[in-house]
Amino acid sequence: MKLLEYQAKEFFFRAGIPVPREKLVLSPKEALSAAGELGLPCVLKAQVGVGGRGKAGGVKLAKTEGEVKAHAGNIIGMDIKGEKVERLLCSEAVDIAEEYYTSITNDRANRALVLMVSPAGGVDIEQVASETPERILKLQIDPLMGLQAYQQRRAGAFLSEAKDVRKQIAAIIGKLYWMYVCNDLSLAEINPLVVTGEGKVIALDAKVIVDDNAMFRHPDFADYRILSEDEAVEHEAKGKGLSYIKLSGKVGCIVNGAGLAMATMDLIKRYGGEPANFLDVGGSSSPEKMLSAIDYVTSDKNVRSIFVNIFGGITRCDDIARGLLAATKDNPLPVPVVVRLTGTNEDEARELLEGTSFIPATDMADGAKKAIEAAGDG
Amino acid sequence: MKLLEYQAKEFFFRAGIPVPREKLVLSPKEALSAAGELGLPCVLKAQVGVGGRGKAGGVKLAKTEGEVKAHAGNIIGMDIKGEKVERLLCSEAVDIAEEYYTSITNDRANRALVLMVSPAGGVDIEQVASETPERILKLQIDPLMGLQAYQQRRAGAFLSEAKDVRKQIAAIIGKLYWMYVCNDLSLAEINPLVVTGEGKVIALDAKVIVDDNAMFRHPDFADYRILSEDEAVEHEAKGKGLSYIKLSGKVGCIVNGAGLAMATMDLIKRYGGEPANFLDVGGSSSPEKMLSAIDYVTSDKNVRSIFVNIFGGITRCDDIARGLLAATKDNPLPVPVVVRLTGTNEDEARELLEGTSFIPATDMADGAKKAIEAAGDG
Amino acid sequence: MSVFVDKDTRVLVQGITGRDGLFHALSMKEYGTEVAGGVTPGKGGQKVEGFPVFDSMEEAVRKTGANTSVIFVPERFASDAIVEAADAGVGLVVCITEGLPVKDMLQVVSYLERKGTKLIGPNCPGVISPGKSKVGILPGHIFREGNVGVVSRSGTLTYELVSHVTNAGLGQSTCVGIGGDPIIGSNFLDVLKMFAEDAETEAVVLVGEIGGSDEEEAARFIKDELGKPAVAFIAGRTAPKGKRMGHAGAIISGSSGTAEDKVAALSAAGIPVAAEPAEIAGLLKEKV
Amino acid sequence: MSVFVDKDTRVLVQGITGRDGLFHALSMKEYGTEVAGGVTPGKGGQKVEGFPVFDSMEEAVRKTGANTSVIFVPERFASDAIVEAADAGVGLVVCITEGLPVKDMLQVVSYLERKGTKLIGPNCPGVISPGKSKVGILPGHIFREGNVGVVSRSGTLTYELVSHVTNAGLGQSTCVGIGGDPIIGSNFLDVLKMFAEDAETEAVVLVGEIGGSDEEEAARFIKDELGKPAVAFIAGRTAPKGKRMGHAGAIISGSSGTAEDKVAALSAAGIPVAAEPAEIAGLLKEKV
Repeated sequence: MKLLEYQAKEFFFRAGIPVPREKLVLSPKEALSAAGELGLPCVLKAQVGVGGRGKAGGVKLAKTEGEVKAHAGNIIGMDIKGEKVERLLCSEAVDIAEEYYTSITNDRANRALVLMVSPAGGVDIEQVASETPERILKLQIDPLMGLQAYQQRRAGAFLSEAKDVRKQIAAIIGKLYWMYVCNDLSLAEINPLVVTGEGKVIALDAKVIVDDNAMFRHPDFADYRILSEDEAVEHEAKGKGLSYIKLSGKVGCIVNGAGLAMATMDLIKRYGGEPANFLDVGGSSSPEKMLSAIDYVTSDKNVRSIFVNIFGGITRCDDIARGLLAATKDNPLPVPVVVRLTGTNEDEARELLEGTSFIPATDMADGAKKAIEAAGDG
Repeated sequence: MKLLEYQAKEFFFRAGIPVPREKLVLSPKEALSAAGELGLPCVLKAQVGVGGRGKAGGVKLAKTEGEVKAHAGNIIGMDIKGEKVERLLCSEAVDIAEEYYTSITNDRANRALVLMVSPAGGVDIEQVASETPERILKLQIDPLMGLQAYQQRRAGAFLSEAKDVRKQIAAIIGKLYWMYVCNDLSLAEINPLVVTGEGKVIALDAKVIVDDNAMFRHPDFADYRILSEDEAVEHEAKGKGLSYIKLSGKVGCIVNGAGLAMATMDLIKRYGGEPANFLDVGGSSSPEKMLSAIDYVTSDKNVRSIFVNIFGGITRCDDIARGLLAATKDNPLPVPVVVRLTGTNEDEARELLEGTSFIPATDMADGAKKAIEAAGDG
Repeated sequence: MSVFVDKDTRVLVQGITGRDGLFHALSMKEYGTEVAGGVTPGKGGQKVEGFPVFDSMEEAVRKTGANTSVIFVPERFASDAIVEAADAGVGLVVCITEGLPVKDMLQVVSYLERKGTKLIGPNCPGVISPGKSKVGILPGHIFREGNVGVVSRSGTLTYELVSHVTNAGLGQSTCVGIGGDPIIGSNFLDVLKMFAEDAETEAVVLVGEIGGSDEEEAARFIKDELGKPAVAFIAGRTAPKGKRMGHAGAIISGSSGTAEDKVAALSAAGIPVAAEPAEIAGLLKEKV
Repeated sequence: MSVFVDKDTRVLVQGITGRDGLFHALSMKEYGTEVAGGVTPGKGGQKVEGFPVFDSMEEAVRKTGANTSVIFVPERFASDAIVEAADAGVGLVVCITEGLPVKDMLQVVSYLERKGTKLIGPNCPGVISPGKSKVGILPGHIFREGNVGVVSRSGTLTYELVSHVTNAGLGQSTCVGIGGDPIIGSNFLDVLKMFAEDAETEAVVLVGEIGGSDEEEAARFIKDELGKPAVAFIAGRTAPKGKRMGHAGAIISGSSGTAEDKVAALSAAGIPVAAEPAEIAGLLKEKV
């Protein structure tokens, strides 16, 4: 679960990491009153989950009350990469002397947490990594020992020559680590971490992602969940045991297994169609699950056909067939459905579907082609 | 630092481990009022640091108000192994169905924490260990993984057949572990851990020792320190960098190094004397330290002579000599002092002490003999 | 010889009294795997479908001599189950359960490495050496004895690919589904190293997907150290950026972890990449 | 050959700008130990008494090629210093500092074992191979090259015993003070195993004290596996029960850990125990 900046800053604040004085506002009027409290100039920042809000015009410096009102009015309601801005963070303007990058995340390849710092802050760290990798220091954190004080010092020394700044950075990194561990995060990023004109180190931006697998240990975090329209659908589907991601094509997919679901999308594209979604019904699929899967796919009005691609392992093909039949018992499907069922109990499943309006497919490629044809796609 | 029972129970209570309803009292009058609150019968328990209070008559069941007053009067002021009883814990009487032993401590040999449980509770666990070792289950706790849930379950299953009791025990052990870790303990013991007639598992007694080396992380724990007279002196000496333990002989010892200090005591005994104390002045001994060492030793009125035995490594012999001279400059020593100095700067030290009243010794054995003779001991 | 499992594999099923645990205990037994019993805390002493149930792994291993465990317990209890299995002395743990917290898994993986216990998964279909043993939930009937090693981040996609391989008349030495959780016990490199040393494995099929750089590392290893021919399939060419495609690791972050990158890395290492699952058998036949 | 240290030992002093650190850096150098420099965070770039000072162990090891570190930093920072040394790649860490929290040391010891880094101490005088190298605070002049291995829980008591050994004309191969803290990196068994394999060590002096059962385990090892003669001394025959005699481990708990038990165990294993320090040389001479 990815937090919005202002939520991430709450985590930072509780962890004792210095952040600018800030206030969340929902309207230009609230922005004006917040600016009055914080003083001018101030910075107005769109609170969205997607990256690149700065380039999209979602971050503005306001020097006068008029500018506060104008910028707030512009940003609220703005569409940033498909996400509508509803919240604005009004933040005291900070006199920036230096900008650094700092993050802790989970390094899958090495199966360890990794602390990453760079004096090239405020920019895309991937770009730094590919263009000037020597400007990034990566330190692995041992799961037994945790982040060591000497590692915090080394990170501080990598970023700054000034002793006092080094000390502040080391302390902030220590707090960031504990925040990470105690809250079961999978990313804690400060970009930029700035040194002000007065030599104070503060976190100007904050990015926090919580490990979804550990949410059961933090039931209160559910309150932080703010979802865009698409995300809300994906989240709701997840609650029903479905991995669903809406895309823009015409051929809906219902598949068991994430890898096979991707491969199915790829195959549709390969034969000239466009997949309408990613949908993994998971293992042990029940008829109820199939019903919800069909509901999600058909609720997308672009969908012109559906390709059901099941390789029965745990999933029994007859269960799938029964789910399909149950889904069509009362009201016929609005689009043609091509079905490919193979594996456990596939013969039984074939019999069940015989003589129905479901279009049988012999294999994946056959199914993909038939679904594309049925959709009039490609 | 070893806590008294009522302090240890405070730790238990905060950790969520069930304990009887109890009240600390300082007088028979307070005991009466506590008994009124808790109800009769109740148990009165002497709060002392030494073991074996039960056999010494420091734990009594009171069935009537008269018994409460009488027992409290007897126990308060009682001398248990040299410790005067000042505090009494008044505890609700518990209907005991089963008694177990449970502890977590630090296993030096394996360099790991160890969880130890036995169905033979309420008795001396060392006796159980030597007579019926099969009645003890020891589980090592890995420093990376901590106590695992399966280990808690195994401990519960070792102690009881009853599912509900097993579950309660597993939960208590989990809490005991977190209490241990979070408070930097070196022992957390429940003996006995009892099952009541109603099937509830509670900690009837509690023993907690805090790791002295970690006290700096728990400054508030200093308030828990309650010292007997002897312990107060030892603790004060420790604050001055001295390890001092008062014993009952006539020959005082001032030695650098714990091992050498013990060997010096052993040697005095071997040659027919009795050491008056253990005293390790530690490394890097300054003249000031020597002064306090002499103060401690001579404050013991049994002391008839002092043997200063120094092997100079870090400790410079001339520092020791200067300390001795400073200590005798204003007022002469009340007892003869035999000095053996060898190692770093020993020649310089010998010159410094030449012509003074200090009795030189050529080696340890010589020094021990001379000190015994000077004390008129043996 | 084979990888991870063989005729001597004796399996305990952790969570055997659950629906999935029991179903797959029977399915493994039917395949010919020696299933020694199972563990469900608090249910020791029972028998389910003829399998003895124990309270703890320690007891189960002591009484059955099992050397392998497969885990079907709910995700909150799964990391404890893995550690219990390792402490009980089994050499291989296969964790079918998905969705284990990252913090727990980082500890578990480090601990098992120290103990010398191998882990496959979490969130994996398991491992099979056709004709010898199957530990996990893979559908046994699609496999066939042979000399192709298969290693995959996926479940059903693996079955799809294996069925093409089998239908083409090529059998498998061992097939390993390494799992889709954020932190897994055995990754591509670990399994490829075992294939490199396995005399029965003559060629390798690598089934990858978007996210991370495991396929890139695998490509380097195959080129430099595997010493055997390999072919690959990569899923997710049409996956959008920034969206997690089912598996925790299957996400294109920024511009890294794309299918194009992986296909390019594999191709550059001389490893043919199938454009669709059906092509895998043909590519493989050219190599063996 | 020798144990822990030899002519190739290159030492970094952690805490070199402190009083004790600098004093012993000079003393080690004077003895002939190759002292490559030291580390004090925040003081990198300076020189003290000719020794270069670095900000971090990583930098110090990279620039000096040192393979050993000796620690003089205050107890609150000592466990971090040990880990920093291990991470920087030194093979041996000697921790002079005393009083490290048990919780920290349990982690550190487990970590160093995994890294393959040896640790002597904490709360120890260090190690010396006379004529080759000294790492720690032992007074070099009392030692002499030879073939007696000494392992001890004590500091000055070791010097006392060694001086008798040296005065009797017997030199030492290596002398190790293992330290008196509750948790130490190398215990009797660890060192005895090294002595067993060290060609230069022909006999062993074991210096024990009350508390724990390390001496009993050592007795068993000496009898069954050392393959070399050994003599011993045990301090604390007059120690009262339940009192910690300076060292954290030097305490008779209940009825266990007494000097009598230890002397009995050693004697039963055929290891002569000196009744007083001066006797050690005589006992040793009978054995070699």
